[in-house]
Amino acid sequence: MNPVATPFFFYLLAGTMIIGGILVITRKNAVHSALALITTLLAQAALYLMLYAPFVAGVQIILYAGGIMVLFLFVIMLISIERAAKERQFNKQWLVGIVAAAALGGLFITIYTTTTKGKELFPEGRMTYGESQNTQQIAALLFDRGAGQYMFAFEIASLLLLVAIIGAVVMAKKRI
Amino acid sequence: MHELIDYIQSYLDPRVTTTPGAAGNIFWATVYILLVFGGLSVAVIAMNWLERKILAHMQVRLGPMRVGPHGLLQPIADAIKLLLKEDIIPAEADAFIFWIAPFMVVLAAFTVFVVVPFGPTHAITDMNIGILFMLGVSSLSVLGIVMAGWASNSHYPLIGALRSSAQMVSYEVAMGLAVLSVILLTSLQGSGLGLYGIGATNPQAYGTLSMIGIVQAQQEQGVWFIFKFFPLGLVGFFIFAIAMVAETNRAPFDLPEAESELTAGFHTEYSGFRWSLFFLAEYSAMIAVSSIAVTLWLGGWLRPFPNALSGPTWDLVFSLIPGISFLLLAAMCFYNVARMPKHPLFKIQTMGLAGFGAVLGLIGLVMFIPAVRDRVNDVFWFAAKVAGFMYLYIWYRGTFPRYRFDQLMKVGWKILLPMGLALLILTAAMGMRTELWAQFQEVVHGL
Amino acid sequence: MIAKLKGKYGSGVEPLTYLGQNYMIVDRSLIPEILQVLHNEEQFDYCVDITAVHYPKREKQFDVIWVLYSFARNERIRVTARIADGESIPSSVPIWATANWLEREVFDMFGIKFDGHPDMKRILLPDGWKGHPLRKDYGILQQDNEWVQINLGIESGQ
Amino acid sequence: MTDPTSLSPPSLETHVEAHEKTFLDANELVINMGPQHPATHGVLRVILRLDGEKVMGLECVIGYLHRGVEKIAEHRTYTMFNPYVDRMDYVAAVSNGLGYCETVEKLLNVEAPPRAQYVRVILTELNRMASHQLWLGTHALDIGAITPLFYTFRDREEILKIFEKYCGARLTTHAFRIGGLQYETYEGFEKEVKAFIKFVRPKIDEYEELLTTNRIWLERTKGVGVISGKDAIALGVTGPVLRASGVKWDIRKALPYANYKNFDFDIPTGQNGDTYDRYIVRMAEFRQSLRIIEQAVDNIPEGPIMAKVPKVIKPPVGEVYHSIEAPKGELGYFIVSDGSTQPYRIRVRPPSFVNLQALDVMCRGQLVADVIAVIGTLDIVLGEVDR
Repeated sequence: MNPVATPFFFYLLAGTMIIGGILVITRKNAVHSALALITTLLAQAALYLMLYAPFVAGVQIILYAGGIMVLFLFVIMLISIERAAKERQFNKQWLVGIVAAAALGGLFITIYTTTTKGKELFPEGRMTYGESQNTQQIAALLFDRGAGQYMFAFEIASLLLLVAIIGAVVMAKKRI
Repeated sequence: MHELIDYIQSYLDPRVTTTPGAAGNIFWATVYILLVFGGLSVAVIAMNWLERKILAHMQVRLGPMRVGPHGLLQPIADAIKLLLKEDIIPAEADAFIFWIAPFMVVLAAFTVFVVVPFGPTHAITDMNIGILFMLGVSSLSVLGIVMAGWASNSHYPLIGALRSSAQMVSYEVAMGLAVLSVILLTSLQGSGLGLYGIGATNPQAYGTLSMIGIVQAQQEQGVWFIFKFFPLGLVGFFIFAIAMVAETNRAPFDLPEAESELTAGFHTEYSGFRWSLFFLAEYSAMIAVSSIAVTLWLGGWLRPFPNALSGPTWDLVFSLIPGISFLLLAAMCFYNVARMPKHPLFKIQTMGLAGFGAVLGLIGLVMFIPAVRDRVNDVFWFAAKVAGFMYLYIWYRGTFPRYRFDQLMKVGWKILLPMGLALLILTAAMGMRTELWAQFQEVVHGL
Repeated sequence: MIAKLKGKYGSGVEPLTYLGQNYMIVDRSLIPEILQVLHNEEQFDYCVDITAVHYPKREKQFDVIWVLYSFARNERIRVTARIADGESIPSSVPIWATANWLEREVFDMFGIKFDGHPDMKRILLPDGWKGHPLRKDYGILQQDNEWVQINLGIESGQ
Repeated sequence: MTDPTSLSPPSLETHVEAHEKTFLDANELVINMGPQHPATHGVLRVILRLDGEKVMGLECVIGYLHRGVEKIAEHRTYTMFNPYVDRMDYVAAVSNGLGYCETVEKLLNVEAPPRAQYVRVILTELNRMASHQLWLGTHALDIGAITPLFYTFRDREEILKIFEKYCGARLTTHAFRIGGLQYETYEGFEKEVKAFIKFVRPKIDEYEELLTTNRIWLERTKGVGVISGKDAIALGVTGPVLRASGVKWDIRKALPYANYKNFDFDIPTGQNGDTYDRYIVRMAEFRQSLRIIEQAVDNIPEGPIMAKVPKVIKPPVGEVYHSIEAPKGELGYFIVSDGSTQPYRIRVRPPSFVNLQALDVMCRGQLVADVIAVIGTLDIVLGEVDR
């Protein structure tokens, strides 16, 4: 299937993401911030689709937008918003924040422009993965007997999450 | 213009085997989008009438009888009433979120249908991640519900929304496990092949997430997945069938909208058009999850008894059933026309019913035309299976009391989740049983 | 039993019978003690009702009446105490939990205060209402017009 | 024994205080249920203090339906007040009338003739069934089962038809008069009552089929709203609620009135005092009522239906308390006569009002959904709570 108006959609989605991202940190109301974040995440999922990575896009929707953000909202709603909004929300660290962000951005640009290795990370031209085989390729990459390289790392990551869950339960509940 | 005609001709060619979206055929994709969403709206309206009638007959009453013959026009009257009603936004509500929430729910419920396969070529598109897409997008509707509950700025909607989100997130887990077991089954292409091609001659026999691929896998394996590895397929189906009722907030899991506790749950403060959007979303979500169940376990568009009653003769017989069933409906209409009271006041009603019967009969007759018959057959079987689920939904509602919240959570986490995990492991073991058996014998020999 | 109580408290207790129903008129000061004794020793464990009657012409205007029942003896008895207007009476909530609402209703309707009641306020009428409707000097058409005007926004409830 | 003060309902202020204290404490929430709420069976307002979904305490705010029945009584003659009592517990109007008429008869020291007594028993027991049917339908509806409501209403209709044929009214019947009955039974009364018994027996099995062994029903009702027999007595709870807690006490047996001592019937009891037991007790009461009606309708004696009561009722000076076993519990009337044609004071001891007091104890530590179930199982009628 030939893509339609790729640059237009790319700029649309990228713009949505950036506006959403800005809204996340500027809204006073936590629920509004969360919604802006959801918009950002969905736009990002769409970008993955444009990159011929439907599986990642699907996981992005199901995990981030559908799962994690629901839990976020769940927690936010339990707190009394009217009163929380009146509280001072921001620590006066925006100066440090800007400096850190600028430094990170500078680092990325420097690497991309000065070293040859940086350019290799972002190849020119369109990637040509078969869309219809994307999921299967990821599966092979993760689990295949011969070519699978990341199975151990994958399992370790899930174990890490399990530890985090148990830790959270232990910390939150005094008596189990 | 010329191109357009080409497009139409290209799709009418019986040799077409792919869905319009996957073929990149924008014209047909658009036509299908309109058809599917138009059909969906009609289905929701029909469900509204059917639910009221069926429930009424279960409860020794008649249901709507006034607007149109046997209340056939009642849903339309309801729709007009809802559209004309004042749209109230509470003063203390968060207006923007309150305004956008119902649209979000409807959007999520409708978008799901992009990948629903009504037939091998009757789908808007065939996605490589079909089932994942469906689960992901339908899980977005919970966001809309949470937003609606929070934005109303009132206690009942808030509690309703909290319950709803907790419930949906919990049941998604069990649902996902049941779905996973089916995806495992899809990799068993043909007989004698192991899971994911392990131990198979063709190591590339992967499973698939594509909705059409899942049905095709059932076709190839010659069995609906509900009967595969009996009773494992059945257990998976039951887990999904329970979880899907919870996902759609219907009785006996209708706690978020429990009338006697939370008045109307998350949509307590909504009225008029915006409320009707929630209604629309609820019913289309019911149809959506039912069609997932049909696709994954009940062979999607495949006709029943593909093995026992096979051969071209039986194919022909089964392809006649859609037309016959419409003719039966028409006959029922005419029977009731004959039973209508012979009173001048009922004249219009009688004529209306007769007209409705005539339309049904005409549709039935059109379905006997071979060209139509072949193309409609798939859609009919799919719709019939989904309709069975819809009837179950209504039946549940007429029979069961409501679960309490902690009991609901208990069912989700302590019963369905362990069952789903066990199912997944057992399905995998069954799929690789020759491999495992060989390894086991090796170990025994070694001893 | 009645004789025992009579012997113990003398003139403070006046046992009577009418139409086969036993009741006794008890001095106000003896009320907490007698109720306690009836509950603890005579097994009157079920307080059926607490109510009052208004006699405006009498010096002690109110009869406060406890209707008690004993499951063990299958017997009902009424205890009546006479009190003047404005006089309060000890609450029997510590003896029978059920007295809570019953006493509140008596307060609501007659304005009799019960000392030691955990939550002495009106129950059937709204909190700001003036007057106690079951007193004989409260007319049948009478109402707290001011309350009605402020809270309901209408001229009169009639 | 439990401290009675801890059993009695708490005050509103405790809830308000709790509400004020709980900023950012995600758990505590004070919500208001009613007075307009589908599950409060009328205009009952309940203020709930919740910890998540768990009920920490609640207070009932009542009086929205207060009509001052007791005040009205003081300005009506004994006969004129008779129809008013029907408006208290309007789903069991016949029981209310029976209690009132019996009390005034006691005050007059007369007794209704045997034929009147039999007809009274039949109608009262029919009314008990109608009341229980209404309870079952609404209770099941509260728990989420909508179908039983329509079944019970279908069958209750048959009872109301009998009432209508007998006295012309269906709900607020005013069926009895002081001293006996106003009307002779209509032609075919016995036959219709017998036909009704035959009709309703399988219907009761049908209700039970839907609910008694339904898993969800069991989970929703077992162990919910438990009240021990001791606490129930301390709180003055009567009727099926008391019996479900294992106290075998029914005024029809303990202090027989009308001619209940002539009939053979059992007092069904439960053991656990939970919502399920209350359901079972009431279902058993259906069958006991049918037994009583069966015995009564076979043995209606011939004879007068009105005792010798003067046209103008002027009881001698005195006071009397009399109570009957209404469908909801002990319904008592305390009447003070000053010798005139109007009662000096009538006090009604309403079972719903006293039973409702136990709501707080029964709901503490339960979930919100259980509050609904418990309100339903208490079987209150707000007309009677507020009078």
